[in-house]
Amino acid sequence: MGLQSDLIPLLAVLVSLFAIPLIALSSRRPNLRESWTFLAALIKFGLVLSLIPGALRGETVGGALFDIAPGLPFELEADPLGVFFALIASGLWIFTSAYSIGYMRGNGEVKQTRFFAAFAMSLSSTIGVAFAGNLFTFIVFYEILTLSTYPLVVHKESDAAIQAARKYLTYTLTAGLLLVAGAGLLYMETGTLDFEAGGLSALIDSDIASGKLWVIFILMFIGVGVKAGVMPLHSWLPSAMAAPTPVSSLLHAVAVVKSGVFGVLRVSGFIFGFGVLQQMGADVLMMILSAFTLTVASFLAFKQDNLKRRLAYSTVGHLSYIVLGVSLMTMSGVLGSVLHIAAHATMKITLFFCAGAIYVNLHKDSISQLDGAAKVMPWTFAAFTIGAMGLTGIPPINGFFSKWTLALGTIEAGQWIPLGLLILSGLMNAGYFFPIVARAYFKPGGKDLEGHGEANPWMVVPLVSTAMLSVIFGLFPNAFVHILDLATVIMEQLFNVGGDL
Amino acid sequence: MIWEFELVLFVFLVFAAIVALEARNLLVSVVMLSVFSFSAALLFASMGAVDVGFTEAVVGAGVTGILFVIAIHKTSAKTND
Amino acid sequence: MFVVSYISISLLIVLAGVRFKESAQPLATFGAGVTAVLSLVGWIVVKANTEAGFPAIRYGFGGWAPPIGIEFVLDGLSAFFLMVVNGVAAVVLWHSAGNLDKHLDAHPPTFYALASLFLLGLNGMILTGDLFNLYVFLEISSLSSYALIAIGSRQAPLAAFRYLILGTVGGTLYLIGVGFMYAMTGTLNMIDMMAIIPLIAEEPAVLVALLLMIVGIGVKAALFPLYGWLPESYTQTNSISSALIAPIGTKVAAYVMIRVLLFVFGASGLNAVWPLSEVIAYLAGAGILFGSIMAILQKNLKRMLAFSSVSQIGYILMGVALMNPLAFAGALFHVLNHAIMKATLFMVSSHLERQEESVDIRDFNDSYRVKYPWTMATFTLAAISMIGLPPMAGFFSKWMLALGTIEADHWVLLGVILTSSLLNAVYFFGILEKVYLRRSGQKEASQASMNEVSWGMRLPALILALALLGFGFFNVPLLDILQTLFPV
Amino acid sequence: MKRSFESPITLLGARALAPFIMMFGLYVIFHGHYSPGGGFQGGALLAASVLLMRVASGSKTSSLILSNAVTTPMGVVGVLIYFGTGLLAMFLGGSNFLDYEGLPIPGMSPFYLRYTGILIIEVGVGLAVMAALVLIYDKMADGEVSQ
Amino acid sequence: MEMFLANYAYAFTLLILCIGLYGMFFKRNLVKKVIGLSIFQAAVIMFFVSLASKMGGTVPVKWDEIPVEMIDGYMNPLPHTLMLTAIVVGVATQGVAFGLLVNIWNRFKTLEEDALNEAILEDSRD
Repeated sequence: MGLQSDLIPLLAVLVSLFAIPLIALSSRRPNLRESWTFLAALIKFGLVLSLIPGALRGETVGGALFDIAPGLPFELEADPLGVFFALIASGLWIFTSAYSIGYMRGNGEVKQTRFFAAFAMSLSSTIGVAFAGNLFTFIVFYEILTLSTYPLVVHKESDAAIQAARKYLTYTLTAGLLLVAGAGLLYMETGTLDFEAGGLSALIDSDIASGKLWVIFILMFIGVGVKAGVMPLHSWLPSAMAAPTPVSSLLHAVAVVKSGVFGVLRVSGFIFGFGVLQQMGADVLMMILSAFTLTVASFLAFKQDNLKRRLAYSTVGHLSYIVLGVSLMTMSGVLGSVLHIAAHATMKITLFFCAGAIYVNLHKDSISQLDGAAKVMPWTFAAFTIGAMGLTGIPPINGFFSKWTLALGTIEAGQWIPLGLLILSGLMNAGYFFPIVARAYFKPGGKDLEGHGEANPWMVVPLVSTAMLSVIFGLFPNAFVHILDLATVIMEQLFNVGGDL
Repeated sequence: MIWEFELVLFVFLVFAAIVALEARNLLVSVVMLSVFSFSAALLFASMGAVDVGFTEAVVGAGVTGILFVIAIHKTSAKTND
Repeated sequence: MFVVSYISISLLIVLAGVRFKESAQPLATFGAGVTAVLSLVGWIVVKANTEAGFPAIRYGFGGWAPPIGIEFVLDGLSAFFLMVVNGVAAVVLWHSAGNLDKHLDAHPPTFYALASLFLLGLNGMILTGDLFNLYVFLEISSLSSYALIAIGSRQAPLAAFRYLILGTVGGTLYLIGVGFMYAMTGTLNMIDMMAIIPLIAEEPAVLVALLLMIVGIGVKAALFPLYGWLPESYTQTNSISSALIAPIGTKVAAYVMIRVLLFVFGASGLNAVWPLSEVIAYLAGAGILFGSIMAILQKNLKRMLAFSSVSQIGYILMGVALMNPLAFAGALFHVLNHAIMKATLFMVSSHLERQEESVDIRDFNDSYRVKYPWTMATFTLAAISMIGLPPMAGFFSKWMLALGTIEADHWVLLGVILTSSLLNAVYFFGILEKVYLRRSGQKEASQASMNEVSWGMRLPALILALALLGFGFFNVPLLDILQTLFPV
Repeated sequence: MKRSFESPITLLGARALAPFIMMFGLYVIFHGHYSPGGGFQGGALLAASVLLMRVASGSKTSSLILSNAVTTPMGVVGVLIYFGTGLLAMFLGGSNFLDYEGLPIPGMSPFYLRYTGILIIEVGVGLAVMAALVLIYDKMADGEVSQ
Repeated sequence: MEMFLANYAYAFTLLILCIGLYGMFFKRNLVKKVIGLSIFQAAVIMFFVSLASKMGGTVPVKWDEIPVEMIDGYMNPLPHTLMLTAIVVGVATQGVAFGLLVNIWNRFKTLEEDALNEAILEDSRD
């Protein structure tokens, strides 16, 4: 590959960074400002798209740019996993941009310039996280992501928002520091922090005491696990729902939390390697934590009346599906995880979009107030139903597909308890989503619904499109962007096998 | 180097230092400090450091003393400790 | 050879510049700027020399051979410190031009004479190759800093007086230590002494001398239990002095610590009898935590920054005491970072003090965002670097320090570094929240209008803050060199 | 000085003593390079004699000896003599800073050059020290210590 | 006796040093603190001078009866010259201290530590 394509990962990171000054400068003219956002999103998506053919061939594009710390290069590499993640993040940014225009204006929010600028910044760092070629670069972008999401979480500037943002910052900064400490320990032991499919050969070959290995693993797992919402560390996520809905939808369903689970994948698959983890017995720890999380989170989701909080707990649960899949360390399990990253992203973003549309249009955020709302907002609730069905795991939506693969993984690994919990949690998903749908469709609406129609097209079109995407990817997993093929390539790299699944 | 002489000077130095610190009237303190400096100068000279003694006599006993007096006149000469 | 003479000339420019009563500020700034450029030249020459395998540049005054005469030594370490000190000082003095009218009741020539004398002392401390001469320069810089600190609020002279008492004790203890070393080795020259120390390292007198010197310099460097003078001094003095003294004053004391402990005594000499380096490392660790916690409790921005200095000095001394190249490079890099960060933050506090008459954190509110957009942007950059988040420079020095603690197997200290980063985040984000977020009971930002200080003040602060970003991205060449400076 | 310690006896004593102290100071300065003493001690002695007059007779009379306004320039001149000699030796003589042998005085052997060089330096130091000490006194006495 | 003769100077120096330190840290009057400082510095000078002094040595001034080559006949002049500098530094320190004292007096009208602390407390109460 030539020089130009080597620069694509860097450009993909920089695009939205360049958009920030433009956004800031055009703060007086909202239309111009939003078109910058749009333009950046489209260019970014195009750049990521251009990487797909290479990634499908299993190639890695990009490389070290310069040393950012002694012995540690600043490395942006688009390997298949990175492209996969970047694809989801940048693709959904386009929809979110459109949606946030509708949401922010419809809601009459203040400080919109700051909002869009911080949004572009966090997308930049998400792509950076995706393309980071070594753990150090990963950490750098991971921390920038933390910082740039802070203004978004705190956007409303209410006391609740400030509290939530503080909580968010405390959790994620601590996690970042532990990650740094873990990286430091690892670096001193092995002298490298590069990501290597199947685990660092320097680590596998070395004879580190298992106690030290455990320390490193725990530090790193907490570091990435906080953003992935693993159970004892999850509580920032429901609080962060104080943020405006576009933020919740893209960042807390896609970018931030997914960079957490992405980090789990990177740490376990590309740093330690599954072999080492199984030898250590760390997979059991991960499995117990994630299985616990997905069960308890589903229970907690039942109790929430606030729609966004219920979605948040559902997110916590679904993130644990992914971690669980990784912890199985079998091919189907990990494949299921990777696919669920994509599936959950499209479905959960739909649900959040719907929640936002309902909030802007009807000023309702509690589930108990939604009686009969489907009659005034048919499109929104149709999309919501699709998303809910997908998360429950009903075919032909893509959620079914990934869950099925996950279940196969548990069988393959011979882990029956996780399988049981998986099924149980699927049922519980149904249990907490369908009452909402049923309420909206079948209960008679109150008087306050009169005079309200469907939401602004700026919001409806994105949410319907993402719902459509879920269905399309469920039916044709290789449509447009070859999600399944990409995931297969990733598996080949991780498990070092050739050929089909 | 007459060590008996030095010993006497040392005792005198300690005495002067204590009085300088304990006197209630700061002017007494300053005078005792000058005495202290002058004894120290003698001691230096007797130890063979003629020029140090010389300087100490001029500076420590002379100029510093004057500066102390001025400072005290600018402020207050009484103290409780 | 000629480099050192250049530097001594530049010192003369500083000294001579201030004597002309008119236009003291431009002259002083010019002097500091020339010195900064010269130290950059010196750094480059030393680097070239080291690569070519030449030893450090030594310059004997009066043509006397080093053991008798006084000599100046320019090696990598001193070149680095010269660069940091003079560079930051030049920017601070440039910045002070816009602030003169408000904050100096004394007439400017006196002030700039003192400031230049202060810089002269610091430069001398860095360059000298002689322990006694170091004491003289130490006192020159200390005396001028007492006077600089005394210009300020009502309590400033008292703070300065207390600093004077403590500082003089520190300096004198150092001098006694030097006396012991002289009695033991018969030389005052650092390079000569370095050769003799391994032979006598276990003598009790050497231990006493070492302890005295550590305590003496520790006072100046605000090593943990000896930091007492620092917070009051930085809080009460005027904002120009605090911006000048806080970033570089303690750094040079840290330099002396490095020079004496690592270069003169060396690791073996230092730990010959007691594991003193461990003691210093843990004291520094205690200082880091103590400083951070005290900083959280403060209501006054300047006092908060002062306590934060106590904690940041802890990082530097800890890196020195860990005795490995990684931590050493981290400490030196932190010297650079902290000098820039503290200068920036104190400049910001001077902007606020100038416009608002108060630096009480409780008074900060949403309107500051509108009134001082540039100042606050600068503050944010410096604060993020202070917390140690990538890609700001502060992260990389902490990274190196963390690697150093791992290398030395000091897990507790690793924990200290991590904890204090969080504590830093607590107090800096507390301010950022106040400034950028509207809370109930706060003034409406919409009622405020832009009330920014002049560009002459905004620009230097902004340049320093951006320098932090630059050093963050391109730290590797510097860190590589700094690692090689560690004495084997 | 607002409050002088005026009394005829002190004034007489001071006036009798001051010239001798001053003379001795000069002697110390000029013999500093081969006997105990030198610029600093000599300067301090000169200052002491001036201060004696100041204390004894008040600033009006004593400023006849050394006026208040002269002290600062005098100190500057002293410092400049010191550095000037050093720099002259460095630039014109081509040797190190303060290397007296490099002083550009024609027709002098290096041995005498060193003598002369030290002497010049001592005079500079003496001037500076005297000026500085008197300056401190004046500032304090005027209550102008505003640093 | 030998022991005493060899070391009594150091013992006295240490004693004076401690007196000076006591004055600086335990006296509540600021002028007393400066006096303590002065004593403290004098003690350090004394320490250096006694370091250099030698039994049987003479003043380090060239004297024709003892040729320069007989180094034992002279005392070491280097500490002496250093102490001259130290005295200068001491005077300068005291000069600055006086300046500060007068300034403090002008602002607070007291030089007693306790009264000053009270005044500061009052300031911060406003």
